[in-house]
Amino acid sequence: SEVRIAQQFGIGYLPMTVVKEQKLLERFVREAGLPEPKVTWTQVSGAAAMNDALLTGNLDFASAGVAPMITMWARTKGRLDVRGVTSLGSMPNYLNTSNPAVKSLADFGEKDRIALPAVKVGFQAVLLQMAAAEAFGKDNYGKLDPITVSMSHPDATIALLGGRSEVTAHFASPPFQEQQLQDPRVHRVLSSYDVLGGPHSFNIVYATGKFRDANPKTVAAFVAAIDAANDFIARNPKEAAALYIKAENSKLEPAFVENLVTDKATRFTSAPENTMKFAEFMHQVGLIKEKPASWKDLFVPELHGKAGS
Amino acid sequence: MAWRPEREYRPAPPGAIGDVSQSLPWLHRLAAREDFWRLAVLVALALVWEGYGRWLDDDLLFPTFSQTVAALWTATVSGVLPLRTLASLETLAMGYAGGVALAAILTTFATSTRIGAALLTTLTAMFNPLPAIALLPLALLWFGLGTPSLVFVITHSVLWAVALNAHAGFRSVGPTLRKAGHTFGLTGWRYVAGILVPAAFPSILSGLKMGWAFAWRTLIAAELVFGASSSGGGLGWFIFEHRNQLLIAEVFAGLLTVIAIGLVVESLVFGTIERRTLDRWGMRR
Amino acid sequence: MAWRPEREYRPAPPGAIGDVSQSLPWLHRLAAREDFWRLAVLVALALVWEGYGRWLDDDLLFPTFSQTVAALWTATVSGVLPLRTLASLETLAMGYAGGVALAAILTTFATSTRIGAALLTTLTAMFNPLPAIALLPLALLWFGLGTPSLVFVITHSVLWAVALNAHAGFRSVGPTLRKAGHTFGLTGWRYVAGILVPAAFPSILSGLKMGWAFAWRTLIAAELVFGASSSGGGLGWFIFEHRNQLLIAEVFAGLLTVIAIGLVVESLVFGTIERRTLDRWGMRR
Amino acid sequence: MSALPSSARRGEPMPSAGTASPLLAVRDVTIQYRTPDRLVTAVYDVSFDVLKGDRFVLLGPSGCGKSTLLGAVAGFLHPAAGTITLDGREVRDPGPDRMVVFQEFDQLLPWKTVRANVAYPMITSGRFDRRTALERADAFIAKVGLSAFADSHPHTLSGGMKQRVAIARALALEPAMLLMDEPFAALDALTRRKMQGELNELWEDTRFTLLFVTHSIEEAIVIGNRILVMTPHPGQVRAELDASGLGEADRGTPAFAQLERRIHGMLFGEAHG
Amino acid sequence: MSALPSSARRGEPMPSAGTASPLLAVRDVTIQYRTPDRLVTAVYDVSFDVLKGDRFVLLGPSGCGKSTLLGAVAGFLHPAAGTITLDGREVRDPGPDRMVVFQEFDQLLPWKTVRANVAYPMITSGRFDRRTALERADAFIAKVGLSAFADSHPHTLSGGMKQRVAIARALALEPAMLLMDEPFAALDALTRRKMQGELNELWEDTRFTLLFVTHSIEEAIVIGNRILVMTPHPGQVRAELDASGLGEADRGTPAFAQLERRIHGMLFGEAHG
Ligand SMILES: Nc1ncnc2c1ncn2[C@@H]1O[C@H](COP(=O)(O)OP(=O)(O)OP(=O)(O)O)[C@@H](O)[C@H]1O
Ligand SMILES: Nc1ncnc2c1ncn2[C@@H]1O[C@H](COP(=O)(O)OP(=O)(O)OP(=O)(O)O)[C@@H](O)[C@H]1O
Ligand SMILES: [Mg+2]
Ligand SMILES: [Mg+2]
Repeated sequence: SEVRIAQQFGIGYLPMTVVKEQKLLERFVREAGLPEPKVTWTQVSGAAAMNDALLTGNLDFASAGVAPMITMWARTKGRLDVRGVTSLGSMPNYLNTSNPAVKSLADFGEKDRIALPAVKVGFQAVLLQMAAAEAFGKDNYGKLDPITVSMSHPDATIALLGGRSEVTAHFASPPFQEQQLQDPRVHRVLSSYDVLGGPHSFNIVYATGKFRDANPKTVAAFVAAIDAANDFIARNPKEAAALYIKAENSKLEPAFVENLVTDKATRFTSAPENTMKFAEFMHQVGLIKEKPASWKDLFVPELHGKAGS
Repeated sequence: MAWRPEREYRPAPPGAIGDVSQSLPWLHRLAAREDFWRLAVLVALALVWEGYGRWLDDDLLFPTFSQTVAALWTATVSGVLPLRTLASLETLAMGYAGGVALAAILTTFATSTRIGAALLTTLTAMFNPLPAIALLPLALLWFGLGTPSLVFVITHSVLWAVALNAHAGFRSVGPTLRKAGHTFGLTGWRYVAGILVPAAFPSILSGLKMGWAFAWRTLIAAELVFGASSSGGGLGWFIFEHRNQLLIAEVFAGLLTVIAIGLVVESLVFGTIERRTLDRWGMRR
Repeated sequence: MAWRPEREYRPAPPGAIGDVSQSLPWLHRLAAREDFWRLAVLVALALVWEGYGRWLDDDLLFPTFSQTVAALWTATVSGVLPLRTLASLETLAMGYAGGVALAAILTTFATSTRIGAALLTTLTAMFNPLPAIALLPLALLWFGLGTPSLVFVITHSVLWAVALNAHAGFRSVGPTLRKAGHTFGLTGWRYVAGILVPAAFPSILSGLKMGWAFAWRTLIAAELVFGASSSGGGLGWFIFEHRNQLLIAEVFAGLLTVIAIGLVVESLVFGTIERRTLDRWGMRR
Repeated sequence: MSALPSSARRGEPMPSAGTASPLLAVRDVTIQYRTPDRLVTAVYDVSFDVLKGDRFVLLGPSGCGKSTLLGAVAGFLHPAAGTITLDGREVRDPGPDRMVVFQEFDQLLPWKTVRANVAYPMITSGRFDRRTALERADAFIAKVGLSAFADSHPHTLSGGMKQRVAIARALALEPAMLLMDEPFAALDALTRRKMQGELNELWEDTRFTLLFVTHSIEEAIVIGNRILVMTPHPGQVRAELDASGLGEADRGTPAFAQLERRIHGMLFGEAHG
Repeated sequence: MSALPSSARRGEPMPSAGTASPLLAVRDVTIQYRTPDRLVTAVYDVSFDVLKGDRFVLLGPSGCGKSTLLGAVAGFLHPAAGTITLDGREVRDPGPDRMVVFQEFDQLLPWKTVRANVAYPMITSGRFDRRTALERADAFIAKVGLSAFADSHPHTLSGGMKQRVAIARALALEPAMLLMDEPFAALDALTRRKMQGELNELWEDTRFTLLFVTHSIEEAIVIGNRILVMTPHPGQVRAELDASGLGEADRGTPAFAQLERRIHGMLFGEAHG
């Protein structure tokens, strides 16, 4: 049998990279008493393509940010029944700016431009709206939307660091946010952890109900593999960083990557954190029609034993 | 050879032959009309779409024609789609105009000098295969975020097709017509406008048609890549936004709008121009 | 009118006139060569690039030509770029072949029946402006993730340009040549291959050239959307990867590869074909 | 059509029957064009016979339907009424047994050399194998005096040379009939005369059967042995005349001038007979 | 070029000077073409004068440089040596004072009606205002007998009709000189004769100055009052002959035939004088 998995770019997918490089899924499937599967790994460049691939049956495990995964859950509920299989850990996303006058959200002016991968709908856009709701009141969650612009992380980083464009801020993700902060002209306005009051899951692996029902042991093995990978990362951050650099053919400094991995805000865990806050907010602003009763609605039973939220 | 008699005949008078030229019944005339067949093709395609959609039964992946039309209706009535379409058309018009203007300059240059011709063919071979994202850094640098950059990319996509076709058209203008123009005392711009442009019009028009198709393609793709600000945003953004929310019927409604506008422009704008010019001048290939 | 004398002359014998047809000096002959000017344009462009890049002095945004060439060299020597290029070229070739084959079928159909013509023009007007992402769900549904889907999207991008041009070319084949072909007893496929295709070759070739440019454009854009299996990935993925790592010189090296291949194909492949066919046959427009 | 035998021939049997059985028999043929919204009658109720070895000329004013009639014999068009039979078989489609030489210079395949142009229909028709075809091609190219240009492409030839190639191509195939639609009309006067002479020499040489369209009375007399005079649109037969005694050499003789005047009268409505 | 006065004219003063001062003076003109890698001499050391009201014919075999010479007079080409002056001013560029009628049918602007085609150069040259131009256009269209087609586009006209429009267009502008490069060569023989007659009638009517290129001896005699006979490539002057006494009506007369034979001899190398 074949298991088809897709991941995206970035340090946030490190657990999957470890699973891939160390062939952990193969091992746990074997240990569950099934014949060793052929695992096919694919890299996909965005959530939209990821979802299409999952919906057309070209993928078994898809991975994307929390927001797209919740959208997917809401839209397929009662039919394809997509659910999260595991979190890929919690990482903060920073809102960085090159405008020295900006110390908080309230300081953004007409002339500022905040870059996001996708205005209004993406993970960072939802984060920014949640932050705006906190800063300006529940109903003013959209206050900053008019000054947001869509841009991919690398493009936004170039724009911000180049200093020649109107982009003065960027709601980034690792490792771009750290790369930006190496430039003295750039400083952090807020971290997503501040917005959610603590760590929150960043990327989620998800699968359809049909696959889960047909392959319960594979799903369990996948969770176990991620757990084992997280364990490895926690114990051998240096090797994990080296593994990442090799797998991604990255030109980043090993020390820089290691710092990302060992950052105390970063937690590589399979347990979903603060996902319900996302779901509630997305429901509140109308991005999804239905609200999950609890985080357990969003995830497979295999995870329900963990300390999720 | 055996001898053969000569013969003379008294031909039937015109009246005796019946109508030398008779009207055909309406069914024949209908079948001879291009529009009729185009409409038939459109209807057939809609039916195939509906059928396949129903058979698939997966509105997350491929909504049916009727679902799409329903979504189109809702989005139109709510005013969102018209607004977005208008925004796109505005950008498109600017980029298209820019591309055509630049193409005019480049082609004039290419037509009048050797190095100009080399410049045009080389630039076209170089830049035509480049996707819009390749221009992103320069666009951002020169024009900043939003519409101006979009206009730049559309200009780029239109420019080469139009310039290439116009250049080919100019080159194919016969020496007789050229000389005739010169004899009239026309030189420089008056010569280009008075002789070359109308004489190369079939080629120019086909370049314009192709440029139009690219402009759309590029716009939709570029709106995703280039900082669409949330305040504005065109059709491309409409599509992307709904795609992100997995509202696929709306996505298809957006695409259907693109198609509909394409068909309208093709048959109304370009079709009318063709009828008014090429057909009347006997220059249709 | 006043009376004028008749006159007879004794013309100079051929030898007395000197060389009736003389060779020109090499500088003149060089200046008359297209390649010379193309090369000059290329060198000039490289210089402008280098100069602007140095003046900007921002290798994150716009690396200089020399930086790009250095990155190109490293990536080539390491074997990554050639591998990726090969992968892309393979996909491209398949998609291109598919597009051309489909175009051949569609055009044959359009040339032989009324409804076929309506089908071709309508489909072209509809699908030509559609960006590749619009086809993504269908491509995934029918062909799955990876190369087959890429091939499908490239096929789509090539198809319309080639079909449109070929159809226009077929329509422009004169009635005399058509009748001549029929007189030879040619019908069906032998007629198309023996008469129509060579007669419409200028148009077909320009369609093929345009299709080639689109295929590249689409491939680069589509590789980003469709992703890559861990083993492979083409030039588009190479560009995307390095962009993600903010290695902009490598990104430009990738784009330069695209341009270089475009130029090579344009001047070597298509140029040779043109010289061997159109020029020799006196059919160059 | 009311056949009215001229005074000279009154009381004779069916004239079209002749004595030999005809190679081409056109019987009561009416031809119509279907435009997008009209039906136009171009040729009305025309009958004639062409015997083997005839140089049969269709003569008439511009637009009278000569090309239409020739096109029907070639098989490009189908009569709305009447029948056209060649050697007893009804003509349905174009085919290499009725090679056509057109007025236009673009009837050669520009992508083939002169030799290949001449050989091509011999090969595609399957009548000759490749080698024989090329040999015959060379022979016929020599006959029209173009051996030096056998390897040239058509675009390097002058108009007259192109027409010669087209004639060589048609003759080389040994068609049952050679159809020519104003083949010399686009040539200048000097070349035209020369080509008329050459055609006659070729006929002396190979004795093909020819159906020749022209609107020049002089050309009709120089080339034809039978002349079918047609009325203006819609084309009907005005007369079928004998010109077998007159050729190039007779230009300017009283007999030539008389026939010329007689046909002129028929075409332009003066008294005849 | 060694000028060898023929026996009849021996010992006379500079023959090209004539008695009136020439409208067009071509002096020792040599013209070369520059191809990508060669320099080809097309016309060598040619001199002649055209007086006002002349119907001056350039006659010579194909490829001898007639069109090249006419092109130089029109201003499309520049002599490598020698001078061309019109009314004393050197010819540098094409201009509406030397209207050209070409052999090709595509010299009309297909995107303009017949009337607009005739009026266009009058307007662009700034010689007439719009209204006058249109009035003159109608008048000249009437002169060439095409009033019924004034609102048609060129593609609906036959070749002969197109040439008539081109002539009307050229004449309407009242050019100092009318240049015609084998304007009737692409027409069939009947139409060609008719057009020759019409051109002569127009000349009787308006007395323009004409420079006419042909390779038909007969046409040269019918049209011209002076005939410049040229040698084969590279083109030089063989003779400048007087044909002022001969016109259409003289076709077939002994004088006509004699001149025809004389020119024929010059062109095809038989003994002369
Ligand atoms: N394709 C067509 N569609 C409609 N009518 C046509 C078509 N071709 C010819 N006709 C009509 O048929 C008539 C005969 O045309 P045809 O070309 O046979 O004349 P022709 O005698 O060959 O003239 P010409 O000497 O000018 O070649 C014309 O009057 C024309 O109106
Ligand atoms: N564009 C050109 N490039 C090079 N050589 C040329 C060009 N045009 C003409 N020639 C040469 O100049 C010579 C004269 O050509 P030109 O066209 O003036 O002859 P012509 O007398 O008008 O012939 P025709 O009667 O066939 O029109 C020819 O022998 C030809 O080789
Ligand atoms: Mg005809
Ligand atoms: Mg000439």
